[in-house]
Amino acid sequence: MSETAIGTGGAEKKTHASPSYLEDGHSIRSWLLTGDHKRIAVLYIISVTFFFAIGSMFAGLIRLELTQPAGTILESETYNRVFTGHGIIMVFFFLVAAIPATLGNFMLPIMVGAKDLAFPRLNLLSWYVFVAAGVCLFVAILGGGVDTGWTFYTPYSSLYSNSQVTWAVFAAFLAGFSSILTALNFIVTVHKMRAPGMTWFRLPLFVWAAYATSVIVMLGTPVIAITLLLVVFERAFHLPIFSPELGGDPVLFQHLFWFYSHPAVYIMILPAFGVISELVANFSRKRVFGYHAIAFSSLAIAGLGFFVWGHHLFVSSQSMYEGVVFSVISYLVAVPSAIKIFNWTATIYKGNVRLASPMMWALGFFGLFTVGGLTGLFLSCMGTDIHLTATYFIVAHFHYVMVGGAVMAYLGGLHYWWPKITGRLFNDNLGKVSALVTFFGFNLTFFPQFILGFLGMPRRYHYYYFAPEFQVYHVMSTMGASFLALGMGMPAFYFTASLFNGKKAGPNPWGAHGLEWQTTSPPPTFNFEETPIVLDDVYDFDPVSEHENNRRALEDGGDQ
Amino acid sequence: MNFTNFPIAPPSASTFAPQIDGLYYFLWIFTAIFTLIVGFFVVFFSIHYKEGSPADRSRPLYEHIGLELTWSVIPGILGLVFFYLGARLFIHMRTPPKDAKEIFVVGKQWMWHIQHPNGVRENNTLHVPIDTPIKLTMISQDVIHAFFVPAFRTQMMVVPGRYTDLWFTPTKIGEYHLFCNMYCGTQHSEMGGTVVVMPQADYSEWLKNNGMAVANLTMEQRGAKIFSSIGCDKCHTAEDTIHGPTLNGLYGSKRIFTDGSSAMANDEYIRESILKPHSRLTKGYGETMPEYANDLTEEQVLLLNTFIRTQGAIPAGTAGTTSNLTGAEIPSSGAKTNKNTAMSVNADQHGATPSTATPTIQKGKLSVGATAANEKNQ
Amino acid sequence: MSQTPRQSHSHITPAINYHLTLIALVVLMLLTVWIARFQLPPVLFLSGVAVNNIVAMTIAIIKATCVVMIFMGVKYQTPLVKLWALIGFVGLILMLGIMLDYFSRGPEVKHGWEPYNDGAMPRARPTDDEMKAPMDPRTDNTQVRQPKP
Amino acid sequence: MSDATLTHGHDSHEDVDLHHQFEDFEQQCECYIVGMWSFLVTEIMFFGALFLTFTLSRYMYQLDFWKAHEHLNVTMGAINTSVLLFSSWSMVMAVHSNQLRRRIHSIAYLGVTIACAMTFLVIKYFEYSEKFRDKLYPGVGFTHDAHTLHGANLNHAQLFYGLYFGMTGLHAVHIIVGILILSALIRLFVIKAKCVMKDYVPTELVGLYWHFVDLVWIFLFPLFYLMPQPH
Ligand code: HEA
Ligand code: HEA
Ligand code: CUA
Ligand SMILES: [Cu+2]
Repeated sequence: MSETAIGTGGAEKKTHASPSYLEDGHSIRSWLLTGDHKRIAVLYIISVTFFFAIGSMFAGLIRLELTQPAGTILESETYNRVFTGHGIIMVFFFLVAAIPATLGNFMLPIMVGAKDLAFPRLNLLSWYVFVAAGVCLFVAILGGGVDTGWTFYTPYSSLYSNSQVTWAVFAAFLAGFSSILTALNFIVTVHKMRAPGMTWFRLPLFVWAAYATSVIVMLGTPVIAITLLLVVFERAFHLPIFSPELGGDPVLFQHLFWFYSHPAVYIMILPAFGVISELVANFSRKRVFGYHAIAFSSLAIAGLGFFVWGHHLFVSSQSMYEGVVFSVISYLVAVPSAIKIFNWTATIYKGNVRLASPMMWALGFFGLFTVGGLTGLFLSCMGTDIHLTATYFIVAHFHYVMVGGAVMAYLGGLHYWWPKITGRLFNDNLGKVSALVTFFGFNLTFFPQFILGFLGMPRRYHYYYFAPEFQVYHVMSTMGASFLALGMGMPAFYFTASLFNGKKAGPNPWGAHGLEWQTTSPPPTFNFEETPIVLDDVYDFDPVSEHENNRRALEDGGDQ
Repeated sequence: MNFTNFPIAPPSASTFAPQIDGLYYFLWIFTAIFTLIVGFFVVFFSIHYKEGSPADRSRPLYEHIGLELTWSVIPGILGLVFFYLGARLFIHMRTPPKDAKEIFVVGKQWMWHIQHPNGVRENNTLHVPIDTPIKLTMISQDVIHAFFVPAFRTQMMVVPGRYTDLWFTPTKIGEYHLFCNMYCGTQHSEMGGTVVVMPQADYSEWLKNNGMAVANLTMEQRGAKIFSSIGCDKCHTAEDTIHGPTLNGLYGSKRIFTDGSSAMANDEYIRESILKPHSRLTKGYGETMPEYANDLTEEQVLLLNTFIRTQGAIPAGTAGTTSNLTGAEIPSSGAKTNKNTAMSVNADQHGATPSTATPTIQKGKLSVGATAANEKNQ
Repeated sequence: MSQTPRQSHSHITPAINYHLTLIALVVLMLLTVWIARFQLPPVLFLSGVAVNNIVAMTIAIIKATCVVMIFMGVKYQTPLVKLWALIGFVGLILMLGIMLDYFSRGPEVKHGWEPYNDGAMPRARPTDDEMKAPMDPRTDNTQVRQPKP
Repeated sequence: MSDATLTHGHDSHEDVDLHHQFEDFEQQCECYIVGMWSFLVTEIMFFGALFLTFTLSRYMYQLDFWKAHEHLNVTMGAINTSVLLFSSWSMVMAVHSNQLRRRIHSIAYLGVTIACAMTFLVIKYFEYSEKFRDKLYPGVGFTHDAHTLHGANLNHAQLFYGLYFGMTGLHAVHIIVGILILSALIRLFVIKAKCVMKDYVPTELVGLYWHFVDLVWIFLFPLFYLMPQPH
């Protein structure tokens, strides 16, 4: 179709001069020692999926256990290890890496028109550090697990817990380190490796989002790294930093932890925003409404995100005045998110919407993230937070934003770019079904948890036999989780199937815009046959004439 | 199990409750509005402007400062409104009135110690008078806990090395959940109990009697109370656990000790095991149990002994299935037990007349678990 | 190949600048050691200790600026590098914002940090013996919570 | 001084190592510089959290920290500061010589830098061993001797020394890493590797790192060694 119009140095029409990145060497060595960002991305996809599967198994155990007020199969001690494992894996090993290190790694250099990231060896190192982190994690889990909760609050983690805190902390430390390396690479690449003509405002919004994320990672992650090291020191040498018994201050840990971890939630959601921008524009076949606003709102979120960590500490005995300040800034940081949501909605207006499977995931994202974000407002509202904090309301809030927001977007992005990554088409109808089942299952799982939370069900509770009135919602939630497992498990099957008998995807199966669709699927090792020269604006669709064409085609079809 | 009852709010039993509920529902209204707006437009546009649909696409919109300002300013202002309402309420909730009655709370893994100014102490239960501002001054002995009473809509972390406080004014008589709401280790979920709101007169009488309502209890029942109040039941449950052996069927049975010797469990042995548990350790256990030699009066030991004896009276077979030591109590009112699905624990039967509590009621409470378990077995 | 001619950072600072910077740094170092030997008087609302600290930190910041600007060459670098150099320190200052909590908490935080064995605790905390002591048998300590089934 | 001509690679691009991902040499240099600065940003935040902890603790326990700090040796600290400042200067001179393509000078200046780093470590060793002799390392073995502690509260003194060892130790680790990198760089000069003969960016990167290490010490020194006496 006509949308291959973005001017490039002319890579598109030529026949395969160089082999695709998948063909370029088949030995294990050629994968494990590769410097190619695309191969590293594939390695990341495999590892991240693996961690997601394990984290989900833990989630399954949690849900199973909570169907009965007095538990079903686990001891309290085990339960605590299970939810901690779930939290740590899902946050540090799945979601922080999920979008940037997989889709970002693959797409970002192509989107800016570069041959590779600026530091390919650093990129590979980042994957190895990630694997090393995984190994530490497994030592921790096989050695009996950790029971501190993913927040590692002191003094419990530093002096009281008899579990593998040290290993788990090292795991988180290394995982953070690996994300720093990726971030560093992204920043340099975005600044310095853009193709000729690729100005800042021609960058796809995904790149903006990945860039903003990288800034957060660079400023935040070192802080958590050193904080976790201090916990280890306190455990090992009884260095009195966070535990009052020795003269330290436990709230200081919480400050340092959330100084990273609040920005970290934006590390998880910003790339998702980026993916959604791509999906909405390309499947509405229309330029994004208010490109600049969306681009800058990413930066605004990254910046403001560093000023709100204290909203996790409203009842932790931090100073009341500080609480007030954090509360008001939390509301300010909601504004850029609001801009994004509404701008995307306006993008669909007068587009030519294609309801293919990636778009279905994106639509799911809208509903779920909006609810998740708005319930975040209950929590940054100090009056209601005093009742809701640390209840299932919070569990529901963050699953809505993390699973309903980030994971949905990740899956949407994976569907969107799957043909590019593998060169194969998957079954689009199954993709739509999977998105619908997930959406339904998700709401059934987590909406009841809002009510549970307001009823007062505390999080991290193994038993609630003293409050049997909670059970009905727990049962609903577990039922929902089975649908959720179905919905999220399905892609594993049709994606795998597509590898074997999927139809070959052309360079641009979705008719989308962007440099990544200008090259072959899968792309050659250096991404383009020749460095592209970008002459056109980003998302350069023409909805009006496209609509004309569609209408005419329809009429012609009707005439016959 | 009750799957027909879908409670959506906890009982509202403090002056904060209506305010928080108001704010909460207010926020839900806006959540619903915005979700519906976004949901509606997204779905409507996707269908209306589906590729090939006849809808009009002329003059598409790419940039509109006015619109963008609208939807940043409106959420911004709304946010500030939410902030103001929340912060005002929060400051109110965090500023105890001068005349509040002070009660002291110490949290430790996994128990709440509560002390009233006149010295009356209780564990895992807090008795408070109605319509009186109460201020809890709290500290933790080990890790961070949080004192959370959903019915009062308030909570505060209990931090080691530093006092925190929490205040509320109860407005409704009854018994309410007390939860530890900050993860604190293995038995975090079981670190809780009950807050009992009583009429003021009853409360002062309760205080005067040293928190006593025990006049009519039998010795076993009083023993049972001590048994649970000092936490014996945490480790000595219906079956052997890693923490301690069961005491069901103990009395009169033969005990084997770590050094291989053995003895008959008689009164003397039980007394010794309470006061100096480490002198003869049951096979398979370490020195986990604290020594009570300096802590219990002889009277208390005697009461405990009479209670533990009754456990021995249960044939070992049923002991396992009745699943709790208090199974010794006569199951009194199965009907009442089922009411526990209501929001507050036994709110209907107990709180109204705590100081004159009759033995039946006490029995009813003590036997709750047993009756439930019995019903399950039948 | 490159369509926009990129600015080459080919600036070479004369070596004398480096020598002077070194001298300045050493002098500042001696200055700060020397000043630290005096107890400075209070100024305005600042206590003498605070003045000492401020002076020491100001000197340190001047030294740091010298190193960053001249030794690290930020002065002659592209705006981008300047920005990055700045962001690091901005982030640092941001994190120091954590301290505001402690400043605004009032004096109680001080004894909040006292360890137990200091004996500085007011009376409301029961002694360890009291903590261990069980309830008075006459006390009605009903565990109203249902036992675990 | 001639400010003009010679720098990296303008004479002939083909001479230098251009990695495949870059379009041209200019781009490669800039990428490395920006990358290094980004790395330094993470380092700043890394040390920053420790500085924060220290500042906060010092604010809380002014008197005890002051008493504990009495045991530190200001003279040694000051000498060490000068040594590091001097090493920073020789480092920058090494970069300068490299820019001017004076290989031998570069090697000599780098050698001086390493020598300074070693000196720093030796002095640190003496300081540390003195502390260890007095049992001032945190942990169960921490001294109870009121005299050694200058009467400071035991826990707070322990916190002070914990942070002292933690922060100066982390700094020393950076110095050791620096020595390794500097040695590797010298080797490149000795074998006349293309990347340092034609180009000064590698040297400049090492320089940035080294100045950063110096920068940390510039703050550590007054914070730990030069506390005013609270009154
Ligand atoms: C992807 C992750 C993610 C994201 C994006 C968010 C987004 C937000 N979160 Fe959430 N949060 C978590 C993950 C996330 N959170 C996690 C994991 C926890 C728990 C950690 C733990 O303790 O274990 C948590 C906990 C948490 C708390 C702490 C509660 C407590 O412990 O007591 C708070 C309190 O303020 C909060 C607030 C917010 C706010 C205001 C936003 C905002 O950014 C949301 C902004 C979005 C919108 C507002 C929706 C779109 C806007 C509109 C449709 C327009 C209408 C808007 C207005 C009227 C303002 N979150
Ligand atoms: C990205 C983050 C993430 C994700 C995706 C999830 C996913 C889920 N979580 Fe998780 N959760 C957290 C982050 C996340 N969670 C965090 C941070 C905590 C806090 C921990 C703490 O308190 O410390 C938490 C805590 C938490 C709790 C509270 C525990 C407690 O406080 O006691 C519960 C309870 O219901 C829960 C449930 C679930 C469920 C049902 C899912 C479901 O969405 C999972 C559904 C998915 C599946 C079931 C997967 C099915 C797919 C496959 C199996 C196929 C994959 C396999 C191949 C490709 C081969 N989670
Ligand atoms: Cu105590 Cu949770
Ligand atoms: Cu947050």
